[in-house]
Amino acid sequence: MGSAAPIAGDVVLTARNVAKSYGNIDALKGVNFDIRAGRVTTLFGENGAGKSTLMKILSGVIRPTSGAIELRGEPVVFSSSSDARDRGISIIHQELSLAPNLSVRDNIFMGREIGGPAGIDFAEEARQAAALMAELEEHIDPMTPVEELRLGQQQIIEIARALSVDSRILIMDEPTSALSASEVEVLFKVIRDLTARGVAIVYISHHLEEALEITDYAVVLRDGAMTAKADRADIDLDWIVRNMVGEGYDLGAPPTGYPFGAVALSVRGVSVADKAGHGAMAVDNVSLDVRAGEIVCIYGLMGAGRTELLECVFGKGSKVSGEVWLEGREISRLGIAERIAGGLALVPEDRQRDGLVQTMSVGENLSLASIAAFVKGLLLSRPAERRVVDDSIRAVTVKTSGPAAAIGSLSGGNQQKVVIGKMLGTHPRVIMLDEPSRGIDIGAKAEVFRILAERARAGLAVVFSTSEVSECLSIAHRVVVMSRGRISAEFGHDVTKEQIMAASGEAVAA
Amino acid sequence: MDRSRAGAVGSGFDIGRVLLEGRAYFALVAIVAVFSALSPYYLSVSNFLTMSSHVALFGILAIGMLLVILNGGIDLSVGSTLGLSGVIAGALMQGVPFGPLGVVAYPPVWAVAVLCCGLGAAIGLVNGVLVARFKVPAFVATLGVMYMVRGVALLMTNGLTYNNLGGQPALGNTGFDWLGFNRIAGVPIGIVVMVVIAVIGSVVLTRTPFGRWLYASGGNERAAELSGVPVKAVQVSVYMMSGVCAAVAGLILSSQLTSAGPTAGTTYELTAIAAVVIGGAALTGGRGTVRGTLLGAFVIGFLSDGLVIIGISSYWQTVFTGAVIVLAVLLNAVQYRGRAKRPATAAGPTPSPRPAA
Amino acid sequence: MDRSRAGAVGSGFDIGRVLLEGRAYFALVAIVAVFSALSPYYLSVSNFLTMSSHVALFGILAIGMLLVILNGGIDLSVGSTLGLSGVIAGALMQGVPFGPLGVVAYPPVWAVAVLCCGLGAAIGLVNGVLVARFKVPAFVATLGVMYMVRGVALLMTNGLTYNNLGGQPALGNTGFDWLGFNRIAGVPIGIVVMVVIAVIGSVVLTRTPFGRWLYASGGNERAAELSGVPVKAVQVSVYMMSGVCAAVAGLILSSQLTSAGPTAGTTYELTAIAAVVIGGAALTGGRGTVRGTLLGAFVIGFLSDGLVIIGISSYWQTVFTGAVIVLAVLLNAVQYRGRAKRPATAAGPTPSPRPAA
Amino acid sequence: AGGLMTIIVNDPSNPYWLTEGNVAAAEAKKLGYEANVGASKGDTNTESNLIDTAITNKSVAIILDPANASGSVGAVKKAIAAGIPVILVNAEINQEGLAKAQLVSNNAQGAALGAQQWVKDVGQKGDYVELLGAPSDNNAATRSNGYDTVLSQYDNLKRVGQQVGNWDRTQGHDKMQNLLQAHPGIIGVISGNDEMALGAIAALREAGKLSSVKVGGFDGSPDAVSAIKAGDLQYTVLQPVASFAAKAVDEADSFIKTGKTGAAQEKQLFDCVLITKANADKMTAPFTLTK
Ligand SMILES: Nc1ncnc2c1ncn2[C@@H]1O[C@H](COP(=O)(O)OP(=O)(O)OP(=O)(O)O)[C@@H](O)[C@H]1O
Ligand SMILES: Nc1ncnc2c1ncn2[C@@H]1O[C@H](COP(=O)(O)OP(=O)(O)OP(=O)(O)O)[C@@H](O)[C@H]1O
Ligand SMILES: O[C@@H]1[C@H](O)[C@H](O)CO[C@H]1O
Ligand SMILES: [Mg+2]
Ligand SMILES: [Mg+2]
Repeated sequence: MGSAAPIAGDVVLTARNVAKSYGNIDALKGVNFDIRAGRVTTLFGENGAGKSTLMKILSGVIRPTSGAIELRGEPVVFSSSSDARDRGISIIHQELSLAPNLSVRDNIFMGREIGGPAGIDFAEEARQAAALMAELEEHIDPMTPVEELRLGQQQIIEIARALSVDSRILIMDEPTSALSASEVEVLFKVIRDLTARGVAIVYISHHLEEALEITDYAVVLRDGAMTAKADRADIDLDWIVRNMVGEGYDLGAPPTGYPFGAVALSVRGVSVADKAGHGAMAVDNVSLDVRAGEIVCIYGLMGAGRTELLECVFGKGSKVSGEVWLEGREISRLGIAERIAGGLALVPEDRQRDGLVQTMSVGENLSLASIAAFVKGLLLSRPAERRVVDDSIRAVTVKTSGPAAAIGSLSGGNQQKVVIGKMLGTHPRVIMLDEPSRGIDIGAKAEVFRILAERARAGLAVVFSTSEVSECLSIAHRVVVMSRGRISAEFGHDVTKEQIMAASGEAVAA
Repeated sequence: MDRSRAGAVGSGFDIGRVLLEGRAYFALVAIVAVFSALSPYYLSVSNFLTMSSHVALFGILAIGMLLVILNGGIDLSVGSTLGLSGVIAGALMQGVPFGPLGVVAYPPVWAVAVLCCGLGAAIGLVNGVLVARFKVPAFVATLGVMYMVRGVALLMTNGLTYNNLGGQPALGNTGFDWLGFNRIAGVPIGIVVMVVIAVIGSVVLTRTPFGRWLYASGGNERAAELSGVPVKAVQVSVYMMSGVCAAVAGLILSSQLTSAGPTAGTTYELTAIAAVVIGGAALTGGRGTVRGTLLGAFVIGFLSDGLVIIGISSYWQTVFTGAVIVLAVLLNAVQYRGRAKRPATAAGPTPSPRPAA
Repeated sequence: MDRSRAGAVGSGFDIGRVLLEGRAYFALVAIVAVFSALSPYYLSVSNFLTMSSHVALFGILAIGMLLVILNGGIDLSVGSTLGLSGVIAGALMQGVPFGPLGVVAYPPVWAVAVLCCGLGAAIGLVNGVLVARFKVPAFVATLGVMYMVRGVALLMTNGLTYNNLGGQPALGNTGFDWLGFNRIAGVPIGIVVMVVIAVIGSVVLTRTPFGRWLYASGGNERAAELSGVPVKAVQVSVYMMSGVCAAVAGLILSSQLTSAGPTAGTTYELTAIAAVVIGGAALTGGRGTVRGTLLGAFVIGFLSDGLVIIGISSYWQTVFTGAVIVLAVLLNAVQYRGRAKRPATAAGPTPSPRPAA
Repeated sequence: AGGLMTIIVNDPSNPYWLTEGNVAAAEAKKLGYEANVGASKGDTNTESNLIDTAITNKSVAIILDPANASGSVGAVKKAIAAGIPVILVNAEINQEGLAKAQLVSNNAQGAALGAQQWVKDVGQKGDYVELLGAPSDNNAATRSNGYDTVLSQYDNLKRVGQQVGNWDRTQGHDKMQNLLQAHPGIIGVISGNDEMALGAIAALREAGKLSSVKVGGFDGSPDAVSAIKAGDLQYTVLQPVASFAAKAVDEADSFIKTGKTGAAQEKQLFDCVLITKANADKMTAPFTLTK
């Protein structure tokens, strides 16, 4: 780390004509990219545009196929991510990279232990970890095993780890995908502190409005090439979207012009115990009715209990009390398979962990939940399966080379569509989607909402959860706000952002 | 090998894949070529039948093992189950004292076979319940059961071996040696049984919902469960099937030997696992085929018989067995890496590892 | 057991956790109590020392195995390595023919010990490279190496046993039996060596960067790698350490027997794995302690020796060993589940009126 | 040459079986045959596979040390059915009329011999323990019965413990340590073979009891002979395996050439010889005593 701190606005790290290919796929096609001291440079782009690839190159995780990197004007070659870290560059990865079995302290300092007279100086590490938690306004004991933390808290630990390095260049690849608005605010405060001290920040997020709030320079990537860059002062949301996808976007509006049907899903007084204990209820006496054709959005902060509620309704996890009715039939005692057969579907929150079978092809993933539809006698009928799969691919517009393609070959958004397609393939009467837009780009998001609106019009009852207020204001007929396991308010589609946020218990952002 | 599995939906023709598959057969072809050159007796129909009937035993065990491994588990108890199955068959053939009257019942051979398979299923049930219900890691659960079952076999026989499994016409229980000695169209029954089990296994894996469930729950249990797959039932079933396969192998072995000893099958589980892995299955679950597994069993069997035929010392046999296991899997690894790079052609972000669960 | 790992600084006192830990010792206490009641000879210092010196062998293997298991691997080759180590020691003690002059060198005992440990490390290196570099699944890589090493030991000795390991004063190579025969303050050297290895292992695991790297790479390899942990080096090292532990165990065993046979240590790997798992480690990596592992080794050792002392048949010994493996791990599982469930019962539904936001 | 003779021993890592295989192979070569030595490692399935291979290889005769008295019958039948004469060595099978000959040590005689010497060395009064061989091997029971027949005549000799050591040195060692804990006052150990006896000796030495507890072995293995010379082992009972392994090959040769083994009976017992300090020097090769 240079002792002579560069002046704010100076370029400290540059990518010159950097290209990266995987086989015959060009993830990056000769990108020039500058990072400036004391400034936040934001990188926008669709899923698969190459954002993470570029960041991994700049932080030494992978080597570019061609092109050069300059650190304060000097050409450099990073041998590893720890090499880059030693030169003052640290990164928060898009995917969580924590060891669940280790404590917060051990995670923050793994790979760069603070030495003491007898091995590691644990006390000093714990002290620093506690200080970081305080800075991030998160009340987490440094000795807590990471596996006992919520996703959002784990993301905070990632951030803390990057901060602990005290680097001059800090790359944040979607640091807020699991954070609540108030936590994002804390993070932004920290970022402003850092930039004031001359630290250069790269920030990536699919939450465009949120990113605009912090950005100084905006750079847009598209298909591995840079399509635009500009000063914050010269741009707006529309500019970003236009450059990202080449057109305007619209998350849609609630479908209208048809009557809702009977109550399709009825949740009555459901309570679920909190996994982490401490005597709390993750879901506390929640009741909710959804009618056929209706779209209900559940908004809430991290840990509000949305995931627990939806999973419990679907029959996963243990309920403490309450009843679930599906089209007038009590299903509280049924297993997941029986609930699916009865017409209930869930698109889980974490598609990698709960949604996809990575060892199976796109087609096999799509047909997994609806096998019964193509069993002839005792055997699977290939033509029948093929039909089911082709229909699904068309219905949810999955971009793939074919049903035999490996699921890992799809972009995040298309993977999400596969999970949705899989559950729609069971011909549900009620579909619940847990944060269906997490980590997918704006185009894919609009696509997902369009599909849902279309299905609702055909009589499907839709429940989806989200952490983004703007999504509540899209296709939902009704917005339900959850806070600390309870429903704290319900609104029609004419609700405002401020009302929703107030009900969720979060301070309205400035 | 991994993707060829299901004759997957729309799996079109892929010349690269065919070549790679061919490569997996390379080891077997090489073995046959080398030994045919070294011994005039190796390359003959009768020797191939003999060797195949040796393979059959491990092949049957390995198919059961494959199911367990596809599920992400492992079954160390199959060798012991094989032994106990033989012992039980032996005991039943000697007659079962019945009630206080001193009546001895001699169950017919088909009943003996059914009872032994039932026993195998019961042992599998214990494994399955320990793993699925009580969350005991498969390695440990089946290790414990391995010892217990072996101990029971030893206790039952007091360490001795049952000898007269032929039965007596007067008692209506003849025919036990049929499994081991008869041939259908010149093919030993052991091979026929293996082929039947392989065909059934293959159909179950590729053409039934159960097969799809198995691959799915082995690939990602949570996702499978949320897709309505009865993951626990699947898990328990695979251990039961593995147990049945082991019991069948035990019947065949004791019928071939016309005797049943309590230590039969010791360490066979390792050979079965090796066959499955040489056949390209992943120990992490979700990947593997019956065809590959049989291939693995043949590689091991044809190698070890070949070494005996050319008269190599048993010590060298041990060394070669180890080397072939490592080499064959190394070959697979190279294969995977070659393939792992290819999907780039199809694009898409590599799936991120599971977040802290 | 899961969180107790690091003897972690500032982990605070938690009465619940202490009770649960105590429960893991329950099996051992129960074993000691039962056998003390059944035999007047069981509960005595001298018997405890004898049993502990039997345990030492497995304990040393198990500590090495623990390191590998923490990394998410497994090492099936330790039994063979133990055997080869003894054989090499035997060969060296008999003198090494040197050059064409017919000179025979008699390395001193310390050199023999160092060479054997080097050998263990080299075998571990092969395992480690296969696993880390060539991505061969640990189970298969070490299975292959297990056969190869055993084969080499058999070939080296041509099946015979080296007998005179005592050395001769004239040759300056006496003292080999010291390991097996001497006592320090009445404690057999084997136990002392185990304790030393355990203390070193424990310090390495809980107090050094290497230990943290090991837990980290066992918990999430990719995360560790991204954090700058040299995951490949860690992986290779653990196999090497396991190899060295096996070599040390081989030295102790052959010194105790004053002879070294090529089949020594057969199936010891299973006992070592069982000890590690009974000790609460997870086969998926990242969880486990030296203390737990030793506990596991003592449970197995005190049980099997107890069964011998009360004169139970070796068949029952087999049954009990299996049962204890399953039961002990079941106890662990219950423990985990207990922990997972506790909150729910403690919490109870606290219905509260729905407040309007 | 005269064709291939297949020799199947149990497990050559035991010097006894190693010698058996080596001697037989050497004798076969001397008579102009090729020889393959296989090892069943005590597994009847491996043994059966080896027999299959011998059939494939068109062996002219099979010299077999059966893995299991009952379990090897099927394998022998198979070879006979293929027209290959089988000569059994060392252990018997529980059916006569199959093998052309069964050449085994006179285990009962040897056990009696050993037990009598044991009483001389140990005395007629006190507690002792016994180490048993693998129960799948008839020899284990035969020897144990032989010991018992002699030792039970002495009212003041009491067998206080009995453990299976599976013919194995390490197991002999560990079981001996346990037995010592349970029975610290014993004065003697009688073992089913030399390997277990040598394990017991190591355990006794470590416990410092080698001078007060006497050990007797069985087999006449080279290691045992050196132990006798060193005074650690009192005696061993030599099984003339080197001679009957050669004799088995000779009989096979005779059968091939003449259709007769040349021996009067199928079962041929070879008397064992007691080896003590007095005649230990006369062991000239493994399991070979010169007169
Ligand atoms: N993996 C976990 N370990 C411990 N506790 C958990 C875990 N997941 C959820 N919880 C607890 O359950 C409660 C509800 O979490 P849930 O995941 O349902 O909330 P959510 O509204 O879906 O939030 P998000 O998905 O943004 O984290 C949380 O307060 C948390 O304490
Ligand atoms: N290891 C890899 N192997 C093959 N292709 C890869 C690999 N990593 C990335 N790619 C490809 O490179 C392209 C760019 O991916 P990258 O992860 O950089 O996108 P991104 O802009 O970060 O997208 P997202 O918003 O979804 O995170 C994609 O087409 C992706 O499929
Ligand atoms: O007779 C032999 C020897 O005693 C050997 O030591 C073990 O096996 C027996 O069959
Ligand atoms: Mg990305
Ligand atoms: Mg959630």
